[in-house]
Amino acid sequence: MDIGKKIGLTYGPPTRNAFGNALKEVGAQNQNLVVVDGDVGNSTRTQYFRDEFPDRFFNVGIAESNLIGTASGLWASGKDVLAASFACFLLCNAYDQIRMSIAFPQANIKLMGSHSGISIGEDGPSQMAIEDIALATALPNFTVIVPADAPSTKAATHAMFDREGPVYLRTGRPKVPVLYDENLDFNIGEAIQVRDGSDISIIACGLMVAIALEAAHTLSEEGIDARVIDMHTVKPLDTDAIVKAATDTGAIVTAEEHVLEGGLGAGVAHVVARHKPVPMGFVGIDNTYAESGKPEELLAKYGLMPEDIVQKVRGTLKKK
Amino acid sequence: MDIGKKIGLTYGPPTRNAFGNALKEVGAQNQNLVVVDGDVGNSTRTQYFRDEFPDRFFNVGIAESNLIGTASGLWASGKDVLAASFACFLLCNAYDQIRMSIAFPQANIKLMGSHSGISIGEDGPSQMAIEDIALATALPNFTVIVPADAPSTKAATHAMFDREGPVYLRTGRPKVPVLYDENLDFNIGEAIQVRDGSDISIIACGLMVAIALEAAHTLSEEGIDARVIDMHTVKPLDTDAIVKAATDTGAIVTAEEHVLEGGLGAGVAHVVARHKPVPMGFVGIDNTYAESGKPEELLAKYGLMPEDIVQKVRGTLKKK
Amino acid sequence: MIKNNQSDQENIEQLQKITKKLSRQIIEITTRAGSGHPSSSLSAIEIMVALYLGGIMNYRPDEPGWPDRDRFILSKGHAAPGLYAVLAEAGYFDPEMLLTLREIGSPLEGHPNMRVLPGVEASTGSLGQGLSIGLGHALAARVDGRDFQVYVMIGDGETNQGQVWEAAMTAAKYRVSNLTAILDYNKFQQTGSVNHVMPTLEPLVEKWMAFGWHTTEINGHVFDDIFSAIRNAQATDNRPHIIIAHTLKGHGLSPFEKDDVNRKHGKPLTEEEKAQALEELEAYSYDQKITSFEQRPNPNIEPPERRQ
Amino acid sequence: MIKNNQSDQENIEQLQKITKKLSRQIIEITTRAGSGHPSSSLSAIEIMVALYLGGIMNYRPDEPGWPDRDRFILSKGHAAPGLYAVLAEAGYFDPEMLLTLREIGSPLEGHPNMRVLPGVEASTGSLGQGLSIGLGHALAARVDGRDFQVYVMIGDGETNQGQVWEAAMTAAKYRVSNLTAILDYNKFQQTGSVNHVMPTLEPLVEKWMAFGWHTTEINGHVFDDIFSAIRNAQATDNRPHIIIAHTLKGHGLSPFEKDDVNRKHGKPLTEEEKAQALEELEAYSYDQKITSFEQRPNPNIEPPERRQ
Ligand SMILES: Cc1ncc(C[n+]2csc(CCOP(=O)(O)OP(=O)(O)O)c2C)c(N)n1
Ligand SMILES: Cc1ncc(C[n+]2csc(CCOP(=O)(O)OP(=O)(O)O)c2C)c(N)n1
Ligand SMILES: [Mg+2]
Ligand SMILES: [Mg+2]
Repeated sequence: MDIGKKIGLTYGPPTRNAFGNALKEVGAQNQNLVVVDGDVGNSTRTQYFRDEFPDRFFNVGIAESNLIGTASGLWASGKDVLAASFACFLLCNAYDQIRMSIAFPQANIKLMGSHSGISIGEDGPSQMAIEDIALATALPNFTVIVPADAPSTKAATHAMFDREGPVYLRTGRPKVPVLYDENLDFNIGEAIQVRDGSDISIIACGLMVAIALEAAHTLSEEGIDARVIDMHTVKPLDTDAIVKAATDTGAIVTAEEHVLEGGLGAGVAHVVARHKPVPMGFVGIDNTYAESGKPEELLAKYGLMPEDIVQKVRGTLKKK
Repeated sequence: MDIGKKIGLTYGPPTRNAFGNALKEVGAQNQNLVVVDGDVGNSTRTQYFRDEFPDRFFNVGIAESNLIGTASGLWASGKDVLAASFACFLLCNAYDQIRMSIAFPQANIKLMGSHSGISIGEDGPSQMAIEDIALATALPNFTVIVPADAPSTKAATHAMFDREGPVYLRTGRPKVPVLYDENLDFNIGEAIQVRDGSDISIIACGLMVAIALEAAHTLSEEGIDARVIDMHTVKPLDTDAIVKAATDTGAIVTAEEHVLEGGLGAGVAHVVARHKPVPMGFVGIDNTYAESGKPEELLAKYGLMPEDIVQKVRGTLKKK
Repeated sequence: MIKNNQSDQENIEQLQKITKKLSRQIIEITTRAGSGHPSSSLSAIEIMVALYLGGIMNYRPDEPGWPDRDRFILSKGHAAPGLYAVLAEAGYFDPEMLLTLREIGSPLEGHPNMRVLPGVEASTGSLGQGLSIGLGHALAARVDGRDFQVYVMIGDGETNQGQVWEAAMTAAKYRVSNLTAILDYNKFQQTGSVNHVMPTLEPLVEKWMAFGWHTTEINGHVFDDIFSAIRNAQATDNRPHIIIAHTLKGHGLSPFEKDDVNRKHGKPLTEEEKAQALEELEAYSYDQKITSFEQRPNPNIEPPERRQ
Repeated sequence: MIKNNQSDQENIEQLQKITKKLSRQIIEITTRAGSGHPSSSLSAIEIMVALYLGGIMNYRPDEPGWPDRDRFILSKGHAAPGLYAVLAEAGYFDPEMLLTLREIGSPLEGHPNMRVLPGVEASTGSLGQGLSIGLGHALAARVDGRDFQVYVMIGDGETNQGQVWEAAMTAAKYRVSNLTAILDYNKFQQTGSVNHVMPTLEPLVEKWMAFGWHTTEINGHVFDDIFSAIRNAQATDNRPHIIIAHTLKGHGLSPFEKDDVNRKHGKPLTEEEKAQALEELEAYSYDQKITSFEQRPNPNIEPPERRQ
């Protein structure tokens, strides 16, 4: 991908790799941690943990329902638990199990879904999670984190294990631009303003933060001064940051690698409507599945590139 | 329940019964219709169809994933198909199957989920669907209908079979107030204004429409003139009705028997933020599971009674 | 390990008495609540009584989270009234509380909720999930070097769910010998008999054997059978064990018969039916050979086009 | 009904030639695309060739929706390159299109999409779903009084998924004799061999028999075996039939070997590896007895704590 290169961003490892490495660190610190895999550990990078701590690693086969149930039993008997798979299979194929045996009992289980969004590319729609944020945020008691780059994924991984209760961490397949340095200040529920601006705020998560930064750069050339906010925690949302953005800039555009329904945009609209109504625009996948293709081609075809944000910003500003 | 009685509403059959009867009618007209059950036909009322057309009825056992897969194969070989279960098991236990073999191929399959919401009462959270609207609306290509009473459920059942493509119909367990007469004018995607008003609009679906009507009555006694809109189609939303409500009344409260995330309120907030920002309030289940109890007790404890809407209206009006 | 071996005659008579008492409670409290699943509770009652009150399980009602306790998971969560009656009798809470079944604010919810009721090991009610949860507990024992036992009760209809077979295959992979499943083979699901809804549940023993489990088939209402099956289960090494317990949905009480081919499911008895059921229960003698072995479904029936 | 019986020697040699051609295509187009699952396609290639090009299936490439056509569902959707090569050879589309595999705008997506590519009977890629879909087709034939056949190809790893067993039990209930499953028993899943990941897949034949299916076990690379298994499947009445086909992941070509205990999965070959593979393929003789029967996983291995 070339996203962010023209504004000087360099590429780091995929967020799933950053997760995998951090998981290994957590595993070294916390002897009580066990990891459950649905036979995709080489893809989700839980394999890094397995290679170090095989006795605390369980591969229950290609069976996501069973993955969650097993995780729940391990937790109920006192273990700290991480369960992982592709985001689409984890959330979609085991949702009832997550509901009943993680969210409802408020189990201290961490879930990691890799291969989120359409930027996975060539494998196509069956392997793309484009509805997982809606599914995860609809679960009472859940925390949902969508980090933007490798350093913040590392920080998020450590932070989620410090937090009591169920957490869903969403990572991606491809290499992505680096936004933060290794010792960033990352707190669950606290958005990070990655660029200040006064005309409009772009609130994004995951890969879309880098894309929003590039959009903001283009906009600045037109004299539009856009604030960019990394809303890495999609649940609970940072209400203060949203209200401040609405107040300071009077207009908001959200951007996410997810369908428009039930995602970051819907959540932000909720907060805005309740506290500070301002015009909004939404960048996301509009009621369609994607297809196979190169990540960047897909992002372009399905309306998730910097230009799409730029256009949405222009349209939204007209309503200000 | 007593909801609506003081404003003169009488009680009709549960919406699942109205569905079951209408399904039988459709089955008599359309010899090509087959019904697939997950061993709960006596609860979902697909049994009415089974008793008349046993050759076109298949009970695949307590296996919701298999239910959806079987439905998809029947469709792909040319049958018109209805598949039903409890809303929570249908959406949560077979979501990946719905995604892959209904939504993605845009299959002409109709899904009916009964026992939605917390008004099912004593069976408790495991049998309550409180996230199914978020799940269904997040599916590209899906139409989602949440009818309010028996006559509109009958109309919705007929209407969904006239519509090409996947539809999710959400019904409930208890007897509910009757709002419409038998020959109401019901069109998918067209909201019904059940009460006019100029101070604020209450946009609701399902059982919450009757509850909103009672709230509007109470508000009228305080001199607040509330419009009530039955947004029976939650996807696609009736954008015109929402924008008109925002324009005419300058404030909106939504009400649904669902978590706040990804439901009717989130969808309406989306539309409002895009087209006509006004202050909004949201009545729904706030990041919690319910429990066992009598339907009305639960509605009260979890904030879904007329008083809750009244309060939310008062608060929202202050921001106007 | 079985705590102590109470299979002598005196103890068994005592357990039969307790069973009658708890059966009465199940019928009473569901009729009182106006909803619930008494018939599904009654088919499993002797088994739960044996586990909790017959000296099989190790547990501490005053320390429900005791790490070395044996675990019991009611995967067929709708049999909650039976579990509650047993937990009360075991000392987890005051039996008076049984009267609050399904009332708002009560921890005795329609289906077991582990967050509100001590003694409940898993929140169930969506069928198919308990065996995976039991596997998780069993693996935790291995990781932590503990030797507690895990018992999971599943329904016959529940085994329609694929997750049961996922868990079965994986438990055999991990050779968790501390995991015992008990299948309440009462021959009825929700909309009809297993013979109607899923006759191909048979051959049942062969299925579990092919999934790598040790199996024992018993009459689930006979304490001697239950005790020897549990002893069997714990004698076998390196494999999970399933006890297939032939039972009667509604315990053979006539008010639970619905029509020729069905039993009441998820319906409490009316006051009249209750009186009748309690009378039959009173007269009920364990010398009558209660069994439903002979009702074994026939997987070789004609294609069920006309049935369902 | 098999359209015509082409098991004579001349035809088989012809099919072997076609198989080599399509195998080359599979290797070429995945390497070209830079991603995809050649090894998973190659293990299943003779079976798909036999079905589509060996005269077993009835279909009309110019009328893909012909109601009486036989259906083939690739439940292990990641073997799409194999399916595409076969569909092109069968006349559904120009083989030139194979070069667009995984390109944006191409109907040859990474996993089969029934909406964009005629001939694809189900959109797959999430494992476990195809057998239920096949059951739906088979029931539709019954309702409509048609007599087409339904074939579903599933992976060995895929049978970890419970939905496979849900469908298996239900298909046996409905005694759909027009449903044939074919299990591509290539002994490898994603992260390792079946022997490592899920050794308790064995005993496999016993599992399917216990679920009410007729079974035939064959060498999935030998056309004679495939033809006689299909004949077998269609001769048996009143039951679904599964053909358990022992195969080699990557067809025994050395570049697909990863390490001692694993095969490449979901990785195309590099240009160098490709050259090597094509060379081996060229020299490959069907007289060599290709089989992996002897690799049958051992369910009785020690508890796999230290493995995974
Ligand atoms: C996933 C799921 N689907 C459907 C139901 C509805 N349901 C509740 S009990 C029941 C029948 C259970 O039959 P069985 O396992 O034989 O239990 P029994 O009552 O006979 O002991 C069904 C279908 C459910 N609870 N969970
Ligand atoms: C529900 C689901 N979980 C996980 C995956 C990821 N995945 C793709 S292929 C594969 C391995 C499949 O193994 P097997 O069925 O043996 O097929 P083979 O490639 O060996 O033919 C996995 C786990 C998936 N596609 N679907
Ligand atoms: Mg039963
Ligand atoms: Mg394989």
